[in-house]
Amino acid sequence: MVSVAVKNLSYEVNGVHILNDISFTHSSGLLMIIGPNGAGKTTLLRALAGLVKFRGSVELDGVRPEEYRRYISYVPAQPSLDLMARGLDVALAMNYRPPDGLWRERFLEVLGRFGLGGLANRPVISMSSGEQRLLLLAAALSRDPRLLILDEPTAFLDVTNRTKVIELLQELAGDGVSVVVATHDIEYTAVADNVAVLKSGRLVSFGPPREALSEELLSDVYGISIRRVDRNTPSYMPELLLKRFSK
Amino acid sequence: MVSVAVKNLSYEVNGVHILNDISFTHSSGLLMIIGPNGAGKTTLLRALAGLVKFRGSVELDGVRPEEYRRYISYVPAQPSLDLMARGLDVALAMNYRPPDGLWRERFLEVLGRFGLGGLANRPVISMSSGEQRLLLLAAALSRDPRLLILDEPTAFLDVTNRTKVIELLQELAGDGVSVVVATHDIEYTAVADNVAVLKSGRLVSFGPPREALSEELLSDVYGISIRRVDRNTPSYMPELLLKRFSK
Amino acid sequence: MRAGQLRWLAPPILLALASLASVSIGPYSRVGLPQLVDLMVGHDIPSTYFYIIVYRLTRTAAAIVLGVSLASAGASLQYTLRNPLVDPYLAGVASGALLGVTLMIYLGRVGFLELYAAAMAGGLLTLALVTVVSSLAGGGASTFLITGVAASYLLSGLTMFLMIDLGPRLPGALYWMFGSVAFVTANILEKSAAVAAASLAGLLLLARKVNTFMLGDEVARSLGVNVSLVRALSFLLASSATSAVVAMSGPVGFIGLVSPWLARRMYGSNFTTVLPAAATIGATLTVLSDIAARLVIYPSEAPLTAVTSVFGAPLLVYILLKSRSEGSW
Amino acid sequence: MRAGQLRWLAPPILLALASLASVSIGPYSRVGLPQLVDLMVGHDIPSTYFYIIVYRLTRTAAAIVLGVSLASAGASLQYTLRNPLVDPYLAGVASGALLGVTLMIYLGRVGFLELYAAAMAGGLLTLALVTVVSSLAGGGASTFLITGVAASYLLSGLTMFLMIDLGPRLPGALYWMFGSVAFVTANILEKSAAVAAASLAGLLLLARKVNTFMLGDEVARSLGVNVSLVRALSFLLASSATSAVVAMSGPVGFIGLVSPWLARRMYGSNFTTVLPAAATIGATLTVLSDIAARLVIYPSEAPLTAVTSVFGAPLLVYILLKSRSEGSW
Amino acid sequence: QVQVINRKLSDISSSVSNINSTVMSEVSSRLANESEYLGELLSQLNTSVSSQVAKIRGEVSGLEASIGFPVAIVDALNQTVYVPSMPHRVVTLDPASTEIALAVGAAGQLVGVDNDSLVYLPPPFNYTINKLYQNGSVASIGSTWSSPSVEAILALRPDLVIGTAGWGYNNYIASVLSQYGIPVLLLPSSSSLSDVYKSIIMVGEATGHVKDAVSIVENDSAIVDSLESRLHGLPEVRVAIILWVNPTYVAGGGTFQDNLITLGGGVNAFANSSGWPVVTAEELLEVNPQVIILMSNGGLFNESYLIQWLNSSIGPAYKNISAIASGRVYLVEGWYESVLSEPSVLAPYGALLIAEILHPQAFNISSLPSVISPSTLGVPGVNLEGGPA
Ligand SMILES: Nc1ncnc2c1ncn2[C@@H]1O[C@H](COP(=O)(O)OP(=O)(O)OP(=O)(O)O)[C@@H](O)[C@H]1O
Ligand SMILES: Nc1ncnc2c1ncn2[C@@H]1O[C@H](COP(=O)(O)OP(=O)(O)OP(=O)(O)O)[C@@H](O)[C@H]1O
Ligand SMILES: [Mg+2]
Ligand SMILES: [Mg+2]
Repeated sequence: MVSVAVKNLSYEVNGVHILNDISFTHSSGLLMIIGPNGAGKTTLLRALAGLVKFRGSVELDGVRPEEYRRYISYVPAQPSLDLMARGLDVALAMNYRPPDGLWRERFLEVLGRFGLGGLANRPVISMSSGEQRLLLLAAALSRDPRLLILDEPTAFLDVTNRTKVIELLQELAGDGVSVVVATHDIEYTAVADNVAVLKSGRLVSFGPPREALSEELLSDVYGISIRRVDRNTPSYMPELLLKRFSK
Repeated sequence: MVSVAVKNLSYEVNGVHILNDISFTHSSGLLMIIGPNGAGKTTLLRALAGLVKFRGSVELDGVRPEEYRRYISYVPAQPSLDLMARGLDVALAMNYRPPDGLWRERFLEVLGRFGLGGLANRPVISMSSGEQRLLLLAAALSRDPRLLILDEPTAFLDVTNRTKVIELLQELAGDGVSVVVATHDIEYTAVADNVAVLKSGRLVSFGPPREALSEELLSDVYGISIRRVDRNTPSYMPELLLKRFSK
Repeated sequence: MRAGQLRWLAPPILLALASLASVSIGPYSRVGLPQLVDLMVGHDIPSTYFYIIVYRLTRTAAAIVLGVSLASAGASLQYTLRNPLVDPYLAGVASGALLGVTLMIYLGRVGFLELYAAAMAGGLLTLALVTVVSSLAGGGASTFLITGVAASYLLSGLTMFLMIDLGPRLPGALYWMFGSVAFVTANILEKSAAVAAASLAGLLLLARKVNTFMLGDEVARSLGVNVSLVRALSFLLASSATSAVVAMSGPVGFIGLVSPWLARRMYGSNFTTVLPAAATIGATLTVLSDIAARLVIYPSEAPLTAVTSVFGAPLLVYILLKSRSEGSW
Repeated sequence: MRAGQLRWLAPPILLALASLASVSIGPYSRVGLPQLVDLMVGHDIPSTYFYIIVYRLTRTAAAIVLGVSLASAGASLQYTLRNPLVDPYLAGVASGALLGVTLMIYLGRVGFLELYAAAMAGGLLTLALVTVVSSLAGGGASTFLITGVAASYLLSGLTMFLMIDLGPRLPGALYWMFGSVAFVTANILEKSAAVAAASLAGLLLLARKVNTFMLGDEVARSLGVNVSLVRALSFLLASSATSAVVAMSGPVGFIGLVSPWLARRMYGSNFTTVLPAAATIGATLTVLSDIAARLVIYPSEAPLTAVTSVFGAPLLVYILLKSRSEGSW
Repeated sequence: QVQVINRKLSDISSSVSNINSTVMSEVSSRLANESEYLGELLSQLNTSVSSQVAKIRGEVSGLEASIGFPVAIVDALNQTVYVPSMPHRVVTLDPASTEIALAVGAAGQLVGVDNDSLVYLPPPFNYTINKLYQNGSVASIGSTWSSPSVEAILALRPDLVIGTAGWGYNNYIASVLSQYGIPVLLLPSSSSLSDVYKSIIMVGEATGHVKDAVSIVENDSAIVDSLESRLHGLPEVRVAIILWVNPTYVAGGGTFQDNLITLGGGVNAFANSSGWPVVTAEELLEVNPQVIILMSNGGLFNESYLIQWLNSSIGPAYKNISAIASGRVYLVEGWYESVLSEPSVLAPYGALLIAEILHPQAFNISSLPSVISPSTLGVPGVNLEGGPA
């Protein structure tokens, strides 16, 4: 169980403030970061993965991200893979310092869950958008990380695969892996252990979804009225869209 | 109003059948193509944009795509932009054969709708994933196309911007632009004039959403049970997820 | 706004000043700026002075044609092949031209026009060969890269074999290899300028299409740009402009590689802007280098590539260091 | 399975055969395989025969060291800088070494060890300079590219100035430029091999880290790979291996560029596989080229670069055309 | 005493070999076709004489060796080259070394020369070396413009290798050969006559022909001395030597040609530059030489080519160049080219040649031909057919 403790995190580039004095502690399980485009989600993930120089502190299991990288798997939203590399090449590259000899089995197992075992021997360039994402997810998991950082893991995925990914992340969280995910699929926040809501580089809410989220907060953060779709399921949808649907 | 007429379209690469004997006619408005990852959505869009050599025929307003390119804007799911280019550079490049001098105004107007006027003078590399998508959308629209082909235009977008994009597409469709979109956001199909459902390279359903879609069909196509979330709104959600939410 | 205008005016003004200097400075010390002014205001000057001015004008014009051609060719190839390491000689035209020249010297045929024709023929044949093979092999960007590199090596390999056999005649070929505009005659300049101008006009016509390459092949094609054709055409035009100036002055280095970098650094990514900007920068650098070539080891004419490199490289590094924080390379 | 094993066994077997041929074949036809066998089984052979065999062995070993070093350096740089046009001389070590050699010749200090030391020093100083400037300028991949190119041009420009002053002494510098393993002495081979081996060992140790570059800088860094450091180290190690062999045999071209391409084509993207594969292919190509270099214009020695280029380029184009349909370039 | 014996022995040696080569070959050519029997007899006689000659030669060189060897010579790289005994298998690496070796009388010891020596040597050395090559006693080791084959040299089992330091791959070859215990003598690469003299003496010492070497140097310096007195008091003429046109290479200061110009009573128009600068037509107009000496490069160039080039650059302004205005452009052809470009044994004749061109009146030449070649202009002391007497 890796705890993620962020204290007074700020980040700016060329005088533009991207992240502003962010503090929270996520002690275990699945953390979902939501917020509008440009809110700073990706930047926050990169800070957690030790990829940017920031002010303030981040501690993963008590140490700085740089020292914890051995145990982190990070998948960016738009990775720039070598398009000629085959699936197994990508997984091997991810396991450049293999903790054990089982990475290949784990990789193939995850691919298998999505019915994509065939990707192992195909070059990235021949894969569909969704297949590329799942390949990278499988490669990231093959490292057997303690902390998994995923930027928009459900983008490009169909509903089935999205669901399977959410399932997988919950399983991992259950197995003691800490998972931090940035996403725009606010309806999935229901399954998170913690939710962090960013707006213009500030943390406006943090905590378990039932406490941290509300129609008011979301409407405020996203700038349009957002309603729970159905009182039985804690899913949210913009009112505008709801109206359109019922026209 | 550009009609899109596809007849017996098939496509294969290295002996793998990617598209199989697809026929449909979309006479105007917004067409949404849905289907699982790897179903062939992107391939179909590329065929419509005249980017692949296929068997069968595609007619846009009666002519082959190659002859219609002048009027098409196509935005792929994962474009490979020059990361040093600034927003306006990208728009100018898109308007390499400008129909009129108004492309810049149109470009800035669309950016403005998303509150992103500042992107015009920033290099692509400094933009967030969502901002990059919207930049490209604005650039594509600045061409004033008659046919707009978008691969997963809502990926990486927050709910607000997704809604705005859907709104925008509906508006365009209303203004006589034909819009063909591949998407995984099945809940938005409700606003489409036509829906095409692909599974393993075959067209399994086509028509206005209320006719072409059903819980049974979607459950069959995606391989998991999918239910309408709320009888008042025609939104769909996997049952598995629904269960998880209500646990 | 003032600074903005300056940014646009600076290159042409610099080029004009450099050209003026180039016509005023030379080993024949009795002809300088005063004599030039005399000539321009219509005063009588000795005919010898007049001819010297004409000679320097020819040489300056050659430097401009050279700089414009190499920089434009370099910019076009860097854009269409999306690789900043590409220089105008990618297609192997320099190696082809050198092979032509070496062969002629080897055969003992050293007429100016013979050498020129051999260089031109060598360059153009190479170019044609590379284009055909690349197209047969699919016509992708990396195919052009690989075939061009292979051709360059093959032809310079063959040239080496000939050079070995040249014996004491080697220096004649060698200096040609280093490049110079000191020996360009009006006759040859005309021919090269015509070919280069036609090629550059073609590149200019293609500029808006080439500009779409920054969107990626896929998007560019969707816009109706025939990406393979434009790539092949740019390759042909850029290389034929290069061929024309190589035949005239030998393969002068650095200009074609670095001018597009500088232009991009100053004017952004737009190819329609970068192309003329690179051309102007290239011409200015070449004219200045040629002035230096006359002076730096006077009375000997320094090889132009030596000068462009020795003066250009520190400039490049300076700009690189300056732009460090901006992270835009 | 058989075909799979063959794919792995072919390169080392080919290298072994090529090396055997290299020791058995030479212009002195009285020494061939039978004499080699005689020597190995302990029979007496004339001392001249023995010398010839020792000479050929030295030269074969030099070719192997050269091929392995250039191919490994090329592969490492192409991977870490993610640019297939990069060759082992990117850092300008060849230009630096050539400047060293030319300077010594210019100063009239032409002792063999002096020249070797000057070449080595020139290469290593250049390398150090480029690394320092690149690091100051941020250490990105393109910074290394640009600084290296700038240094190459600067140093070859300076060399040209010296060269045109060399006159009849020019061939000494010039043919050093063309490269050869014909003049490698055991003494120098030892030194170069030691430096190259140490550098290559370093590259081998880095191989798994370099392999992560295919995931993009961002992901590689997240894995705990210090991307800038690994890039700078690879650059240093690859260039110092190159320096070592350049000082020994001059800047032999083509091998370092093309061996990684062939290795990738045959063995996929994995750097941990491509590195040794490229090394073996590079060594084989070099040994074969060297055999040709002795024979092709006997009794003269052909420049090795001429041979690698003339024989290698068609091979490259052939492979390119063959792989056309597979679209994997 | 030793010297006297030595001189006697070499007298015998040379007279015997004279009999052998001149008399016998003449007799045989006249008589051979008269009857087969006579021919056979003559060839028998020939062989017996040659074997006797060889025997005497062997004794002579044995004696010589016992007197002069071993020798230790400090070469151009300041390394001591040790020649243990009279070398009999000598290989030379470039034309200059071959010429010197032939001049000091080591022709009989040569077993290998570079290919360029077979092509570029002036007479009489070109006759000698080509005869040796044709009758198989000397092999080619390859061209210096590429590089000779080390294996070809090793295969000749040389006991001495001579080359010019810094020329082609010579230094590299030297270091490889020394690995196999073969002495390699590297001569200074000459930029003046004194370097040439030094080289001649070194080769003489290493091959056991010191006396001949000394007498060549004496003869050479005598020519230069007499030239000096003959030119005494004459005005210096400003001259440009053009080695190649378009690009136009001229001889600058500090070069071998510069040295010849000075000795020939002229001043180099490009003396203020070093090496072999490349100059433009504008430059030529500026320095305005009174005389232009143009190398034909084996027929590649001539005066009209030069004028064509000048005219295409600076137009009719070229007519103001003093040498052209006064018609003093001279084209050098034939083996005179190598005399003016190769720093070697014949260098003093190069100085003589230049003196004749610059100051014809001092040599009583009334009309100087515009093409300077062995057939149009003689040099005092030079046999036009076969080179220097
Ligand atoms: N160099 C820069 N100059 C100005 N703004 C910058 C620069 N770099 C990043 N930004 C801005 O920082 C903001 C945060 O970016 P980030 O990628 O973290 O957002 P995000 O929350 O991940 O957005 P998205 O949901 O679109 O992925 C964006 O608005 C981006 O435009
Ligand atoms: N060269 C190839 N060899 C084998 N299969 C290929 C090749 N190229 C494409 N495919 C397959 O074709 C299928 C269709 O791809 P396409 O990109 O059209 O899917 P998609 O519906 O857009 O998927 P996604 O929703 O993930 O974007 C994918 O399963 C892909 O793996
Ligand atoms: Mg993001
Ligand atoms: Mg797709």
